[in-house]
Amino acid sequence: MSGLEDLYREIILDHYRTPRNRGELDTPPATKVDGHNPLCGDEISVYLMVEDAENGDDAIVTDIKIGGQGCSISQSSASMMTNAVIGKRVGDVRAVSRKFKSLMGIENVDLQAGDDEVDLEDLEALQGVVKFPVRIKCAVLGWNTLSSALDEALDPAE
Amino acid sequence: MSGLEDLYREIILDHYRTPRNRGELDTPPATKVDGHNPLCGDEISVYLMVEDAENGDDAIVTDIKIGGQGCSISQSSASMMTNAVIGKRVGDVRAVSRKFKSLMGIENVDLQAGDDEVDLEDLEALQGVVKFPVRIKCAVLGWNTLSSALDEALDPAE
Amino acid sequence: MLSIDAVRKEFPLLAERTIDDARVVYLDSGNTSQKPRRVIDAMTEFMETTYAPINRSSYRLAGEATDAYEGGRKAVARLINAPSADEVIFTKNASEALNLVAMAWGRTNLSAGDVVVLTEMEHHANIVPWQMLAQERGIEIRWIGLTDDGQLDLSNLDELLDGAKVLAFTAMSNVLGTLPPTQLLCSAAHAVGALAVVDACQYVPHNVTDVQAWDADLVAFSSHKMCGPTGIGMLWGKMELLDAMPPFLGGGNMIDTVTFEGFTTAPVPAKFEAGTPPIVEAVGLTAAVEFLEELGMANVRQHEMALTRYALDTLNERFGDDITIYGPDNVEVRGGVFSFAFRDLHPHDVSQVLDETNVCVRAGHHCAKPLMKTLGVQSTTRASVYLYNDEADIDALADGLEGATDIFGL
Amino acid sequence: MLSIDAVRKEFPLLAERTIDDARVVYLDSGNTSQKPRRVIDAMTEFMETTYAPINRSSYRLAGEATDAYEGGRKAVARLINAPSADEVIFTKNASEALNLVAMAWGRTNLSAGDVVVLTEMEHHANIVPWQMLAQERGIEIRWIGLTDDGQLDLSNLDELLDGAKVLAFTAMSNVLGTLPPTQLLCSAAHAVGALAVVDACQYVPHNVTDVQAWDADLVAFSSHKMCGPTGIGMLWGKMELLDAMPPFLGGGNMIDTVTFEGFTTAPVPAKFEAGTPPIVEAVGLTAAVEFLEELGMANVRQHEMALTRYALDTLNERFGDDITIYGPDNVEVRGGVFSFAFRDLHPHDVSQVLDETNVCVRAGHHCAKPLMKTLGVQSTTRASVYLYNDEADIDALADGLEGATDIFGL
Ligand SMILES: Cc1ncc(COP(=O)(O)O)c(C=O)c1O
Ligand SMILES: Cc1ncc(COP(=O)(O)O)c(C=O)c1O
Repeated sequence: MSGLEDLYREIILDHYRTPRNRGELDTPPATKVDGHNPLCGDEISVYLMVEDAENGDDAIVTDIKIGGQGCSISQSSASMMTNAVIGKRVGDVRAVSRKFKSLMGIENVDLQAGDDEVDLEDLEALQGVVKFPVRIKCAVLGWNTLSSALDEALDPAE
Repeated sequence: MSGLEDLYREIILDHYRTPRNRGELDTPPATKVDGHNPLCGDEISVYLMVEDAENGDDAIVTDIKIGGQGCSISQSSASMMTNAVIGKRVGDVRAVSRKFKSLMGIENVDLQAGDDEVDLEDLEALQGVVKFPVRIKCAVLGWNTLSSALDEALDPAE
Repeated sequence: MLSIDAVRKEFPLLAERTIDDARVVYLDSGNTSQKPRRVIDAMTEFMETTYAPINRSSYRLAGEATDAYEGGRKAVARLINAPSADEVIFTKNASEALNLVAMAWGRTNLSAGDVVVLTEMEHHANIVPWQMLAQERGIEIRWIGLTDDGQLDLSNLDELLDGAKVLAFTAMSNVLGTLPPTQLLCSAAHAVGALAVVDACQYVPHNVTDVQAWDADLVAFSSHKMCGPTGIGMLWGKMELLDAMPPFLGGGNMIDTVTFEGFTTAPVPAKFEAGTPPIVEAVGLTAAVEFLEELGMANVRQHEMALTRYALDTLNERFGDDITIYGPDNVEVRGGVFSFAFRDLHPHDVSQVLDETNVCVRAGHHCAKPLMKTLGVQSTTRASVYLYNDEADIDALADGLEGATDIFGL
Repeated sequence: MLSIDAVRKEFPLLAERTIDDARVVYLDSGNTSQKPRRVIDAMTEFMETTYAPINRSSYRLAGEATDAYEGGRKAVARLINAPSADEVIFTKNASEALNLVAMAWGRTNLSAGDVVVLTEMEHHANIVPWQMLAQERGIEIRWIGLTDDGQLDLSNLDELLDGAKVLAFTAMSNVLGTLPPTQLLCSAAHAVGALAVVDACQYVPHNVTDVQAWDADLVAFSSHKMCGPTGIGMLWGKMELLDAMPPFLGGGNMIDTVTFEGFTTAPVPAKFEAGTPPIVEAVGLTAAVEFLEELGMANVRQHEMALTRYALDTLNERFGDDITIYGPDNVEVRGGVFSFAFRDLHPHDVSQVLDETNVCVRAGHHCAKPLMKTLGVQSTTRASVYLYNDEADIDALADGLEGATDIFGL
């Protein structure tokens, strides 16, 4: 069962069984964006609090919560994502997002100078997903939803 | 060159070189219908005179003329057709048409009692065409146009 | 009855492919079917010896190719008991066939306020084209609901059909396996003057099909689900309807003539086949139909009924309350498609664990999201059988499920 | 340069098929091309070992199949120098691609009185979809005429383009062989704010293609004319355009979500790929692209230019006034497609006589009836060459013509 163990690392199952930062935030002040995976129907809600949004990349992600349902991969990826972004600069969050998507083998990720040094921490555990094209969409679901949430939080007029 | 000789029998080439009943008839009293082969663009005009049209199958084809351009098969088939129908009862013309189309391997021809005995005469020479699906359309072009002309001549109101 | 050992030997992927040194247990035929040797060989041989354009050129090779292509139409007509091969139109898949119906027939015959009746268990292919038409011209869509055991709830059929112009429904659900009463639905549609459109994608591959006995108007299905190649689907229709419909796609082959001013259309079926058609695919499809005819569709159905009974019993006995299988329990009214919920596990994870022992099933909404809503779930795990599956495959599925909780420890 | 002996060995039909104990002289590649061994083998092997649904199921076999299918998109993007593989949409043939443009882009962006400019040498596939749109919503179609030697007459281009919303033209005529100045036409279209749509069916198989250098907006072409399988065609388009276009066919795979109330669409390219796509065909197409890349498209073009020169010279020298070859004489601006009139013989009869020595050519209007009108003929005989043809094939054509009058004695 080597393939499976490679996919379902203990740390992933841990985040799946005990998801971090599950819940809701009041909107406003938080931003809420829903995402879903068209292939399987999984749904996720990202609640995002950004401080000093007008500072753009220098604004700070002060809180994030996750709602919705999904498989072990989408749920654990979202859970780890919350840990990886809370308290970070928006610019740094975007760098983590790029690095993670490129780990997932997503093409057309515009890696930028400095992205190399980003430490993915727990998220590295998800690299076994790359072998399963359909599951990659699960792993990045939370991240794509977070991207939209960031765009909306920084430019609410849009 | 056996296949080719089988297709281009001398009688066919003769009708091609010296087509019978080429020309036009005044309309009215004659009926004129144009036909064409969508595959190659060939065009044919059938001018048809029917006497006592109100008699239906018992009306008589008194004259027929052919206009338009085409290949040796469509031209010779139309030329032979004119010989085969002039002076005949409409009912008998339709029988020849059915018999000929079934010789050409056309499906969905509703052969009727008595069609078996129809003598195709010169038209038998066209049976080599059956081996060339695309040329079958050439061979029946004149006949399909004649069918429309008969329908129109017998029921001009339509 | 079918001898599955013999049948499976004809499918190279099932007989020879291994992953981790074990054979593939293919339980995803509701999605697409495997291809028997003779279908592969027919395509290969045709490309090696006979490939040429069809309907356009007059040399002998082109004649051979044209005959081979048209042979596909005749084979399909035979399989579904169509009155004439000319009523069989080749499309790229069943979805194109259903779009053709909604667009060519629908745009001509439907206008704002007109009613199209669908069922809650339709595949997206029989929903979205009608919703596109609804967007474009404001037709109304009504839905036939389901009973608790996943059959169509026909108690208010008269009401739903009242004033309807179209009834479009699946002859077998790709999620529940349910086999609705096709003949009854066609005649109910006709009773109110509505068109009866049948999505027979899941039906034709598994049953004896008789479009005349159904008295259906238009029937769509796909080659790739019935042992044939990808890249070719079919629309059968009553000639007088097809004749009266405007074309769908424009281009070569579908025209009678083209001038700078406009065009006129060729007779059916050419009218609906613009451009170079799936030539090699029609040849493979012919071989697939011949394969099915030799096995006998009645035998296929019988085999699958027995296997369906075995699957339902095995899964329910081994997992009891841990498994919920959707759809009817009576194998007379269902085919071999098993959608289920298993413990608290997400279908993606179930499918992933099953994959570890090479058991291939689909997890997701199966292109039937409205039905998921009706069932009150986001997705299901779905195993689906075909003529090459046997009880050992069902046992492999059950064994795989047995191991699933160990990993997640839920 | 290409070694034709070696190349031809890769094509089973050309190397091995005989009719009346003689090889086939295939001069109908403008219609459809023969398939090399490796394309046939790639399809066979895929069906034997890796066939599975794509994009839907999550087991490993389905992952392999999905990768193989998406590999086709990457190969095509490479071949035409597209910025992104996601801009390559798989259709059933080039005709569907052009219909998609006329319907999805056209219905959204064109209304009564809007002008679409075509050329008089378009294939029906790039005429009829626009005429359908003209019927539906009264757009105006204008035509770029031809010079005496069969090139586009661009003297009044500004006038024709004045107020135009679309310029849709072929990159190589399938009748005359003419290669219009694609880059110039795209920039002329853009100068007036019109969309530049290129029918590259005859271009991509025979030339180095660079859609970015052209600065085209949407480009359609077909697999079956470039050594690939039937059942698959391509539309490439600039992402921002594709993104803004509504879907064309509705169904599975092209949706983001579906509810009882309506649907939303998936991102490009899925948005335009409803239903089960041509999976096996994409695998064969990948092999075809790899084959072309190994030969080198510049070499293919060079070979065909030399062969075109040889053909024009041979036919003109041997038949003088008895033959009229349409299209330019300069091989810099034409490809290897030779439409001609021969003595007083009807093209069907010419083709039939040539078939006697296995020389395969097409006779007819070549799906370009308006062009026939411009040329003042009803039909032509057309010989067309590809990377597997050589001078001996041209000689066989000329020898066959030599015998033609004997039979008819005209
Ligand atoms: C110039 C041109 N455009 C379009 C087409 C249509 O391509 P397809 O038949 O693959 O749809 C063809 C080929 O027939 C062609 O030569
Ligand atoms: C019931 C049903 N309808 C329609 C379709 C669509 O068929 P295709 O993917 O061949 O277009 C499918 C299969 O996916 C199906 O199961």
